[in-house]
Amino acid sequence: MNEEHTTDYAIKLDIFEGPLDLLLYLIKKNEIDIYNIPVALVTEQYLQYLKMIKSLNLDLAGEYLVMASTLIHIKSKMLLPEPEEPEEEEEEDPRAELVRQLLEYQAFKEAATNLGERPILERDVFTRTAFLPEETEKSTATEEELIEVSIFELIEAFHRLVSRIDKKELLEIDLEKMSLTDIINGIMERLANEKNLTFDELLGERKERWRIIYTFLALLELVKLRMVKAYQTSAFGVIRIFPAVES
Amino acid sequence: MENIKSIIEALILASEAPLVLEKICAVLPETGKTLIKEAVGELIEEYKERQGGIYLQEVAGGLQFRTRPELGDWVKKLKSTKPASLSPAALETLAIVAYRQPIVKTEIESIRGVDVGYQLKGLLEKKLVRIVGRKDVPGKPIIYGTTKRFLEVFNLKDLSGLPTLRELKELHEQQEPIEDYSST
Amino acid sequence: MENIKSIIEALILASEAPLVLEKICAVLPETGKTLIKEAVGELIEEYKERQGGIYLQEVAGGLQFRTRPELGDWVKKLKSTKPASLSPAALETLAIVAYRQPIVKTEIESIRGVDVGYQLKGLLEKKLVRIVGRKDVPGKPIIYGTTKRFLEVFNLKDLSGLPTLRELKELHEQQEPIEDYSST
Repeated sequence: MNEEHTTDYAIKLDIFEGPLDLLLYLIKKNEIDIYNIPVALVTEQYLQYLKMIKSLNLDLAGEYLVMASTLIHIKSKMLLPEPEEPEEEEEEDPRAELVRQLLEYQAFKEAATNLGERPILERDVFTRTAFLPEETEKSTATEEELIEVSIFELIEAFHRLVSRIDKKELLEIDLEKMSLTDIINGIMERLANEKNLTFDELLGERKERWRIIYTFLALLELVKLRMVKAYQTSAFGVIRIFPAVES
Repeated sequence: MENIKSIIEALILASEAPLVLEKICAVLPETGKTLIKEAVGELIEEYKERQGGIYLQEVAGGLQFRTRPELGDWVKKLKSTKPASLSPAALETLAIVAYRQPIVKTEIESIRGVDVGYQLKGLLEKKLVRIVGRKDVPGKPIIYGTTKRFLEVFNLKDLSGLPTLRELKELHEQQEPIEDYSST
Repeated sequence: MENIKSIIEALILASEAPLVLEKICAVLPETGKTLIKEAVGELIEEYKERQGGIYLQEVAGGLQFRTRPELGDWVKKLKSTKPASLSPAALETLAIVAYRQPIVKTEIESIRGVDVGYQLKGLLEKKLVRIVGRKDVPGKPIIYGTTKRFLEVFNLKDLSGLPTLRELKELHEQQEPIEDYSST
C-alpha cells in the first residue's frame, strides 16, 4: 500500500457508517463487481484501513474487527482446493452470505438517502403554526377523548424519577446529618448477637445507596479503631466481620 | 408578481404570529415595498372573491389565514374531538402506578416528592388508573393499579409488555457518534 | 357541494394535525362519505391547479395545508429556528424500521452491521419511531415501528408511499393500498 492510498483512507476515515459501508466503498473505489468480489484484494485494503484507524489512536468499533475475521475466513475458504468429486448439491460460494448482506445494506443506504431527499417538514415544507382564535376557547373534551402519549414517554418519565431518587437520597443524608455513630452502634449490637456477619448481611434488605456507603464507612472506622476484624478467604471473596474481642 | 404572491402566501401560512409587512420585506429585500403591498392586496382580494372556507385576515397589524366566521360552528364541532395529552406530572404519576402497582397514594408521593391527588383524580377520570382495593393497614388506604384502557392506549398486550428500565438504559448507554453529519 | 367544500377547507386549516376523513365525517354526519371524498378530491385539485404558495397535502392519512416545497428556502428565511437534522446513521436506521416494520433491534443491527441503540433512542425521542410491542420469542425483545409523525415529517400519505427498495424488489411484499381520496 503506497502513501497515496494511505492519505486517501485518512480523508475518508470517519464517514463510514460501519464495516458494510466501508466494504461498499472499497468495492466502488476498485470498480469491483459486487457478485464477484476479489476477496484477497478487498481484505488487504480493509485491513489496511483498520491499521490506519489504530495508528491514529481512534476508537475502533468491535464490528469492524468481526468483519475483518469474516473476510479472512472467506479468503481462506476460497483458497481451499475444490473437492475432487463434485457433491450432489453445488457448494455455495463462501462469499454468498456477504454479498447478500452487502446488497441488502446498499438498498437501505439508498432508501435512507431517498428519505433524506424528500420534502421534510420544517426544512422544505411548513404548516400553520400560529394559533387561530377558536383554539383559545376551552375544548369540551369528553371522557372518551383520545390520549396521545407513547410508551417510550412513559418509561422515560419513570427513568427520570428513578435517577432523581438516587440524588435525593444522598441529599437527605446531608440534611438529616445521619450520624456514623448510629450505624457503628448498630453494627456492634448485631455482632454481639451473631458471631460474625458478612457485608451483605449487615445491609439486609435495605440496599439504598446511602446505606451502603455509610455501612462501608462505619466498617472502615471500626477496623481502624480495632473494634472489629475483617477476614477474607480469597481475593474478591466474601468479607466476614468478627468482633475483635469475644464478649 | 405571481411568484412574489406565492412566496408571501407561503410565509403567511408558516408564520407563527400574524405576518407583518416588515417581515415580508426582510425576506424579499430585492422587491420594493410598494410591489409587496400590491401583491398582499391582490392576495386578500383573491381569497375574498373565492368565497371559500378560508380567507386572509389583517389582524394585529399583520396577515393571517383564518376560517370564515360563518363556519365557526363547524370548526367548534371539530375541536370538541381534540385529542388530549397527559401533562408531565400526570405522566410521571401514571408511570409510577404502572411500574410499581399495586400502590397506595403515599407511596407514589414519596417517589414523586409532591402531592399527587390531582393527578390521580385526572387519571381515574381518564380511566387509565383504577382502584384495586384497600390496603390492610391503619387508615385502609386505597390501592391503585392500571386499567385495560391503559393497555389499549399504550398498545400493550399485558403489563409484561412494559419496557424495563434495563432496556431503556441499554438505549441510553450507547456511545454517541463523534460527529453528526446533517442531511441536506 | 360548494358549501361542503368550504366547510372542509375551514376544518383542514383549523385542525392542528393532519385532518383524517373520519373526523370530517363526524362533523358532517348528514353528508355521505362518498360526497365528502369527492369534495376533498376537488379541493386538492383546485390547489394543485392554482399553483400558489400553499397546497393541500395528503399526509399521515389526513389532509393538511403545507407550503410548496420549492418555496422552502424563502420560508426558512422567515423562521429563526433551525430544523433538527438526522445523521446518515439515524436515517439508515429509520429507513430499515420504515421498510421492515415490525422489527426488533438485533434485526436492524444485522442489516446495518453496527449497533443502533443510540440511533433508536434518538428516533424514539423525535417520535419518528415507536415501541409497538414485544416479540414472542425468548428474551421478549421490543418491537419497533414508525409513527404517524414519521409520515408527517417525511410528507408521506401512508407507508405505501415509500418507494420500493431497488435491490429487494422481488423480496418486497406488495403493500395493501390504503384509502385514496383523489381516486374518486
